[in-house]
Formats: sequence, structure tokens, C-alpha cells
Amino acid sequence: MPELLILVPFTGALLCFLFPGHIRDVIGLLCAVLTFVASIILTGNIYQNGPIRLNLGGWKEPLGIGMCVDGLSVLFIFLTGIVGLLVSLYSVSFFSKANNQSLAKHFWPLWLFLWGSLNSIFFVSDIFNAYVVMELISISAAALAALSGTNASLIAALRYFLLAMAGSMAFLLGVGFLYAQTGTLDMYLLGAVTDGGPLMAMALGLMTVGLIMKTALFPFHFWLPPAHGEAPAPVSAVLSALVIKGSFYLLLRIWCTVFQDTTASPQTATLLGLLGLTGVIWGSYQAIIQNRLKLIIAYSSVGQVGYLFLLFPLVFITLDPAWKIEAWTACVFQTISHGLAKAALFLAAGNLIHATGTENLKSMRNIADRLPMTTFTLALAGVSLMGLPPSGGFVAKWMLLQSILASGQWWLAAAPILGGLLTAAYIFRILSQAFVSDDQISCCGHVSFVMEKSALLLAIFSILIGFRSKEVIFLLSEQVYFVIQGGIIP
Amino acid sequence: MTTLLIYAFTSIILFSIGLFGLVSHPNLIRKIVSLNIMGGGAFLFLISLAYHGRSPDIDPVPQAMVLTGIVVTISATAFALCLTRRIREKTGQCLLEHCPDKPET
Amino acid sequence: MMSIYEILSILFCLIGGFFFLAGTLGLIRFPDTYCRLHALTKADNLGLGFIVIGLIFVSGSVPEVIKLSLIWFLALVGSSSACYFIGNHIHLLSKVRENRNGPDI
Amino acid sequence: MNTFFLGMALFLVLNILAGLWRVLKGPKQADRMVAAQLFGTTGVASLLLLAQALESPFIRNAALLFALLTVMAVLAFVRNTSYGVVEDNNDEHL
Amino acid sequence: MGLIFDLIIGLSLAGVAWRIVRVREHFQAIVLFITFGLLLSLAWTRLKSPDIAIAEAAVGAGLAGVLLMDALGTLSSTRNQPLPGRFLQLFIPCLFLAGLMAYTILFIPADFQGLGPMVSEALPDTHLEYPVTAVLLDFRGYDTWLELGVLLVAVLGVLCVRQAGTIKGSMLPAPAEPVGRWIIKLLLPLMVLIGGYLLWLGAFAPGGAFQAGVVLASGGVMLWQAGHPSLALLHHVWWKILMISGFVFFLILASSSLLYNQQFMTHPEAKMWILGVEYAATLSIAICLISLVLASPARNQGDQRARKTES
Repeated sequence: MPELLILVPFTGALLCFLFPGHIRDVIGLLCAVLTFVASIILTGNIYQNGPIRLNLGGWKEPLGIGMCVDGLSVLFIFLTGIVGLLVSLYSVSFFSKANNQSLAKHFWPLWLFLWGSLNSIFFVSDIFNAYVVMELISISAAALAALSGTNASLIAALRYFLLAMAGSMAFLLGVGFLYAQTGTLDMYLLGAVTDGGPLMAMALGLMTVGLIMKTALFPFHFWLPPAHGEAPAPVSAVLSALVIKGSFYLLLRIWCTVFQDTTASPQTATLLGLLGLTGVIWGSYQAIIQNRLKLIIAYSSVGQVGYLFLLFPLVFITLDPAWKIEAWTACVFQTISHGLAKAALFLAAGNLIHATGTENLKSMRNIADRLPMTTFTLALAGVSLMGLPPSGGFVAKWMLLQSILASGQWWLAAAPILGGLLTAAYIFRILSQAFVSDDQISCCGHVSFVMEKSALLLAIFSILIGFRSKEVIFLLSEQVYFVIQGGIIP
Repeated sequence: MTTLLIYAFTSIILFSIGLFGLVSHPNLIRKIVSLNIMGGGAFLFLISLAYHGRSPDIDPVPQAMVLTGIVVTISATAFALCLTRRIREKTGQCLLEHCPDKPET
Repeated sequence: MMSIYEILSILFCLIGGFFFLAGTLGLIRFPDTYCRLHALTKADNLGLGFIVIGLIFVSGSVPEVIKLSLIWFLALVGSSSACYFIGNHIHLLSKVRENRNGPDI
Repeated sequence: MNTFFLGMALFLVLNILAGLWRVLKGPKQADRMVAAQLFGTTGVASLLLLAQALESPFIRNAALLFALLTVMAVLAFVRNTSYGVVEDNNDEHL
Repeated sequence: MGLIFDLIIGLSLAGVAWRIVRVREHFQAIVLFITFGLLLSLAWTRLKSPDIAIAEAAVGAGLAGVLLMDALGTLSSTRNQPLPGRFLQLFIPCLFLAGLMAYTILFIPADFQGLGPMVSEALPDTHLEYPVTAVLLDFRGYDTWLELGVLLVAVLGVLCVRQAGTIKGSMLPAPAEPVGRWIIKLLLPLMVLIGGYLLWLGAFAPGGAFQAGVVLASGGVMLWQAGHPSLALLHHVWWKILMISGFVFFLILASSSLLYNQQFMTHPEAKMWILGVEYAATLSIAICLISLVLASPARNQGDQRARKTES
């Protein structure tokens, strides 16, 4: 089953590259549905039967490359599946519009490649393999970011790409340092190495820096808003909801399996938490003062990514194990609900921009009248981002706050509280514009049914995930390859 | 051991020089060249490890990794250069500074 | 004790090295580009030729000899045509410059 | 014997380093290109000597490729500069 | 003598790299980068990694130089740009990082083993003779597959940036002088021959698909540089099929391993498989690299400018 999640998108990408015209849409959609179904089945499978490990080519580690599927990876796979399917639906309609038609032939192969490589990074269990997959992701993501072809998008894409390349190089050097210390590349064998010398510490530093550059944590966030803000709507949704999550996932894997108790030091974890906190406040503040709709949402991603990094001080600084698991679950939950909500927001923003023909927030009036569905979508996704009950965002932030209080690291509590308030500020700023009625601007373009509904469905999922928190917590605490306190289960 | 140390030191220096060039040089082509130097440094480190291994043969795993890395790097370089040229064509300069979109005629 | 082939080999390699030295000195010391091209083609290919001959003396088998001579031949073709291209290029450039500056002077 | 070949290779590398002076100095782009071509040939010789010194005959293939491919950069240089850019870089020498 | 050689190579690599980063003129930086490739190649040789040396020779001397020269050629003026004044601000952190990493290096265990012995132990099971090829195609075949994917995605990305459907770069005008044509006639068959030789060599000695692919790609690029129309004659469907062939070969292998209910990515134990995968990979590497060089957006502009200067 995990193999199909890689094979199907890649095959689809090749077919989309070979065939012309509308067959492409059919193939793309078909592959999206198949991949989605496969990801659902895989998630169910792991939920019931626990983690699995494949040895590619039949070679055992450390000689061969393995593929690991556990609770953490299926959650990301599941997120990618839902977002991928709905974004694919949306883009069939989006790219059939007259001014976008020529873009479809580049979009489909690149997007399916990106999907396949995202799926393979969630299965990764070999650090060099992770480097190759990351390059695959960076190139296809940068090409997609440059899809619209405007000056700003080209420059943003190149800036992202140069940064991603530098991050990969740092990661590669880190791989070298790890290999020098341990003589193996498999993550789980690396995790079993108990003596963490300076080489391990340096490798941890290099890999962490390389990955937070790609995840757009605070001091390295500068590339994100232009790259995500300038791309076409479905691409922004994918970049914000999935691509930065790919590198975050790898960061989690590396911290939790490779370095967990040997090298990961409280100081580094605190530093990451501090950067996350700064990111939450800075990103949300920037989102408030922007005037272009997509830039607001892009800056909001900078803020929301900050939350994820609160995981490190909470999990890696000694604490009651029960609360550790709570913090760990909260942050991963936040990743999922942010992914869903952000994709919904970007798709809805695409609808708005398509209908009103402008990106400026001030000139978007009357949309609540004309596009009630899209406005509803914005509101729902906003609820999840702000963390109001009963959304997924609420569950995540509630657990986060609880574990912060239990851990006694009071300063971290500023993130969910202040962040929530600031998020509310920019979401309401968008919504208040939507309800302003202005007689001068009355006409609104038509938005197709599929485009509206796929955005709405994503927003609904971001709320619904709040009701299924038990299953998610089970996947994250029981069905993973590692225990948060240290040691490897199987 | 000494050979390993000499080449490992060199690789570290190359990596840092490449990083310095990447952040300090405004021109895009030069940034890409600097990235290639960084890559050269990382590859040199891996190969010096392969040489260091005590078995009589050279460790083939880092060699295979570096071969893969070279392909990846040349593809990435070509892609980045293509983006650079496109930017050059549209904005008239090879810099990362933002320029407002001109209406295309 | 060294065999006669080894002594010959050392001799030829030394001659080759001398030509390389001469080529490099020419590259550094000669006054203009055409002269430097001269240094490149003559000295360098003779240098490579002598070194190849020197290595042929110690090489074990016929295929090795063939490969060595092929390398020498390719280097000859490569550098002579490169020189032609560069020379042609400078020549064209100077002509363009003359045309441009012609009326003024 | 092998030490002698290694020494010869080292001598050629030193030659390359000396030749770098011309690359730094210029003055024309063509001069730099001539230097690069010279390095190509010197590098071929040096690789051949190393192949002998380290007794790994397959290094000769690397030398073969250098001999085969160095001309490509020159071709790219000539074709690009002859068409678009007519100016040379350091006009102060003219 | 060996140590002196190492020291000199190390120092000159560092010096050349420093100069590349600091020099004002772009052209000089590129010529120095080609030299840097040569020095790296010597370093690989010294470290007894002929595979890497061959790959570096093929990439560094040929393609990287051509790519960078082409990119530079589109700059209508290569006038010096002032370096930013923030020298120390950026230099000190980099120096600090270098110092830190250099200190760390001293801790590399002296009894470092690596995976070498394990590979030579498992080598007979792969039916391959050369360990590097075995690692590339068998033990870590997944990496090689994805590497071909990276190459393919880079081409897709270039097409996307260019907003073009096919790869046909506009042809350069054929050279007027006979020498250019003569050299193509002479070198091209040799390139094909040497590419084939390297491919054949890969089964038991340094060489293999990537090196052969780069040599073939260099031949193609040279053909294009000389304005020869033969590349344009290839129908674009064939072009696409050749481009994806290596990736598809691995894909088919991976899917069929599912059908036989074996472990993912296992392959039949036959020499034919290795041969097939090598050949397909070589072809698609060559075609992808040619496409990457050919798909140059500024080409038309350059030609227009040339025409302007001529008239």
C-alpha cells in the first residue's frame, strides 16, 4: 500500500507530461482520487495494525534503504491526501479559465511529482534518501511558485529555491558528519547510537538549520510571503499547507528518532521555542498590516508555523511523560489543522480574487452578498486558525496551553494566547471587509461550483478534525516507532 | 588520518566560503556558483570519509552518494540558471531585489 | 635497479615538464593574447606529448598505449581548435571595434 | 618511481597555480579563456601522471574526458560573446 | 610527497574558491570555477575515487562551464558590480561556523569503518562486479530512481519557467568557418564511442550510466553549438519519451515488483535488468541534460540583439 502512494502520482505525472489537452485533467484527477483512496486505506491500516517497515529491494538496513510508515507519517499522508484531492478538483476548474489555460500543462506534471515526492518524504527512513527527496520537492515547488510568470513570482521562486538549496547543502554536510560518527545512514540505527559526540551535535545543528530554513521559521521566513503570495491559488494552497510541512516532518523525525536523547540539548530546544514564539507574533502582526489578501494569508502561515516549534521546548525539556505526549500531539494536531485551514483560505482567496478581479482587500466589497459560500469558507477556516471551539485548531491550542502550564515554561503561553488574538484580528479584518456593502462596486464575476465547494470542504474538514482528536492522539502516541521518552519500540 | 584531516578541513573551508559567497554576493549567477562551491565542500567531506575507511577498498557508499549528489546539483544549477535568465530577461537585472511588474507589451 | 624503460620514461616526463613550465611562463610573460595562444599550443601540446611518450614506456599493454595516444590526439585537436576559436574571436572583436571607432578617429 | 610521477603531477599542479596569475590579471576575457584551456591540458597531463603514480588506470578515463570536453567551454564562450556582447570587460586597457 | 600534494591541492582549492567568491568580475569567476572543477577532479583522483573524478571531469569541464557561460552571455554588460559593504558582518559568522566545524572534525573516530566491508560482503548476491554500481543500482536503487526524477523535474521546471511546451531551443546560426564544422565531425563520433565505452565499463569498473550520459549530452550540446539541425529533427514526442525512459524503467520495475508480491523495488536476478536500466538511464540522462542546456529563454533575445549589432 505505501508503494502505491508513490507510484500512482509519479505515473500520473509522466502521463500528464506525455499527453496533450484535456486528457491531462482526466488523468490528473484520476490519480488524485486513487492516491486519496490509497492514503485513506493506509491510514486505516496503520491505525489498526501498527507501524510497518519495508526494505526496498529486499536489502536490510544499513545496506538498503528502508521505508517506514507509522502513526506520524500516516497523519501527514492523510493531510496530503485530502488537500491534494481537493486542490486537484479545484485546479481542474481553475485552469480551465481562459487566462490560465496555458498553465495547466505545466501544473499537472509538476504537481503530481510534488505530491509523489511529498508522500515519499513522509516514508523516509534514510537520511541521504531524505536529501534526494527534499531536492525533488524544492525543484518542483520552486517551479510551481514561478508558474504565474510575473516578475515578482519569478524572483520569489528563485529566492525560495536558493534558500532551499542552501538548506539541502547544510543537510548533506550534516549527513556526512553523522556518517563519520556512526558509519550508517538509517535513521533508526542512528537512533540506537548512544554516544553523542561533537560530530553528532554539529550534525544536529546543520540539519536543524537547513530544515528550519525550508520550514520558514522566524529569521528565515522572508522568502515565504512573496513565494506563496504570488503563485496561483491552488499552488499557494499546496505550498503553504503541504510543502513547508514536508520539511517540518523531517525535522520532527530527525529530532525524535535520530537525536532524541543523545544530542538534543535543552538549550537548542529552548532557542527553537523562542524563535517559534517570535515567529507567531511577528507573522501575525505582519498579517494584520498587509493590504493584499493573499499576502495576509501568507504571513499568517509564518505565524502558524511558529506554533509548531513550541513542540521542541515542551518535548525535549524534562517533563512528566504524559504531558510530553500531550505537547507532542498538540503540535502535530496543529500541523494538520493548519494545513487544512490554510489550504481552504488560499482556495477561497483564489475565488475572491477571481470574482472581484482585484487583490486589494479594500476593494473587496459586497462579497458576503455575492459569494456567500466563499465568505462562509473564509469564516470557517478562520475559526480553525483562531482556535475557537469546536475546530481542530481549538483542540490543538487547548492541549498546547495545558502542556505549557504543566511544564512550567510560562513564557511559552504567550504564543497561543497572543497568537490567537492577533489571528482573530486579521481574520476579522478580512471578514469585516466582506460584509461592507458598497453600491458602487456591485458586479462580481462568477465562480464555478467546484471551486467554491472544494474550498468549503477543506474548511469543513478543518473543523471536523476537532471531533476526531481521539483517533489522532491514538495514532500519535501509540502507533509510532519511537516513544517520546526515548528508546525504540519494535 | 592526516590525508582525511587535510581534505576534511578543506571541505569545511569550501563549504563556509560558498556560504559566505551565497549571502554576500548580490548577483544571482554568483550566488549559484557559490552554491556549487558549497556542494563541492560537502562532497569532498563525504569522499574524504570514504578514503579514510580502514578496509583496503574505498567505501563505495559515499561514492555513490556523491555521484547522486553531483547529478542533483547539476540539475538544480541548470534550473536556477534558467530562472535567473528569465528574471534577467524580464527585469533587466540579475538581482533579487523586487521590481514592480511592468505591463508586458 | 631501474630498467632502461623507466629511465627513458623519467627522461621524457622531465622534458614534458620543462615544456609545460615554458608554456606557463609564456602565458604569464608574453605581452599580448596572440602570443599567449602561441605559448598554449606549442609548448603545451609538446609537453603533453612527451609525458604521454614517457608514460607509454612504463605502460603494460597495447590498449593502454592506444588510450594514451588517443588522449594526446584529443588534447591536440581540442587545444588547437580552441586556439583557433579564441584567435578568431579576438580578431572579430577588434574589427567590430575598428568599425565603431572608425569615423571618430 | 611512483614518487617521481607524483612529484611530476605536483609540479604540473604548481604550474596551474602559477598560470592562475593570468586569469586574475586578464586583461581581456580571451586571455582568461586561453589560461583555462592551458589548465585543461596541464590537468590532463597531471591526471595521467597521477593514474600512473596511484596505480589506478581508470583515472585515464577522466583525463580522456577532460581532453575531449574542455573545448566546449571555449565554444560556449566564443558563441555567446561574439553575438550579444561586443564590449570587452575592462575598457580601461583600450 | 603524498602529503605535500594533499596540502597543495587543499590550499589551492580554498584559494580559488575564495577568489571566485570575492572577485568582482563575473567572467573571471566562471573561468576560475572551471579551474576549481579541475582541481576538485585532482582531489577525487588522489582520494582514489575514479568514478567521481570521471563524473566531475565530464560535468565540470563540459556542461557546467557551458551552462554558466551561456547564462553569462545573456548579460549584455558584465560590468563589475560593487560588492556590498557588509563584509565583516557576514564574514565573521561564516568564519565562526568554519572554526566550529573544523574543531568538530578532530573528533572523527580513527577506527571509522563505514559500510564498505558490508557492501563487499553482499556484493556476490547482486550479480554485479563493481561495488559502486552495485550500490547505485541495487542497494540504493531507490535513490538513483529519485535522482532521475530530479533530473526530469528540473527539465519540467525549466519548461514551466520558459512557458514552453517542447524543448526546441532555437538553433544558433551555423558557424561560417569550416573549422567549427570539422571539429564537430571529428569529435562527435568519438564522444558517442567514449560514451558507449564508459557505459560498458560501468558493469565492472569506474564508469556507468551517469558518466556516459554526460558525455553523450556533451555531444548533443556541441551539435547544437555548431548549429547542426539534427537535434531539431527529432520529433518532440520521441524527445519526451527518451527523456522519461530512465525514470519509467525504474517505475515499471517498482510496479512489477508489487505484482510478484516481493519486497518493493526488487528486481529479477539477471544481467539483462542491469543492462536495460543502465541503457535507459544513460539515454534519459543525456536527453535531459541536453534539454536543460538548450532550454535557454534568452536565446531569441540574444539573436535579435546580434542582428541589431550586425545591421
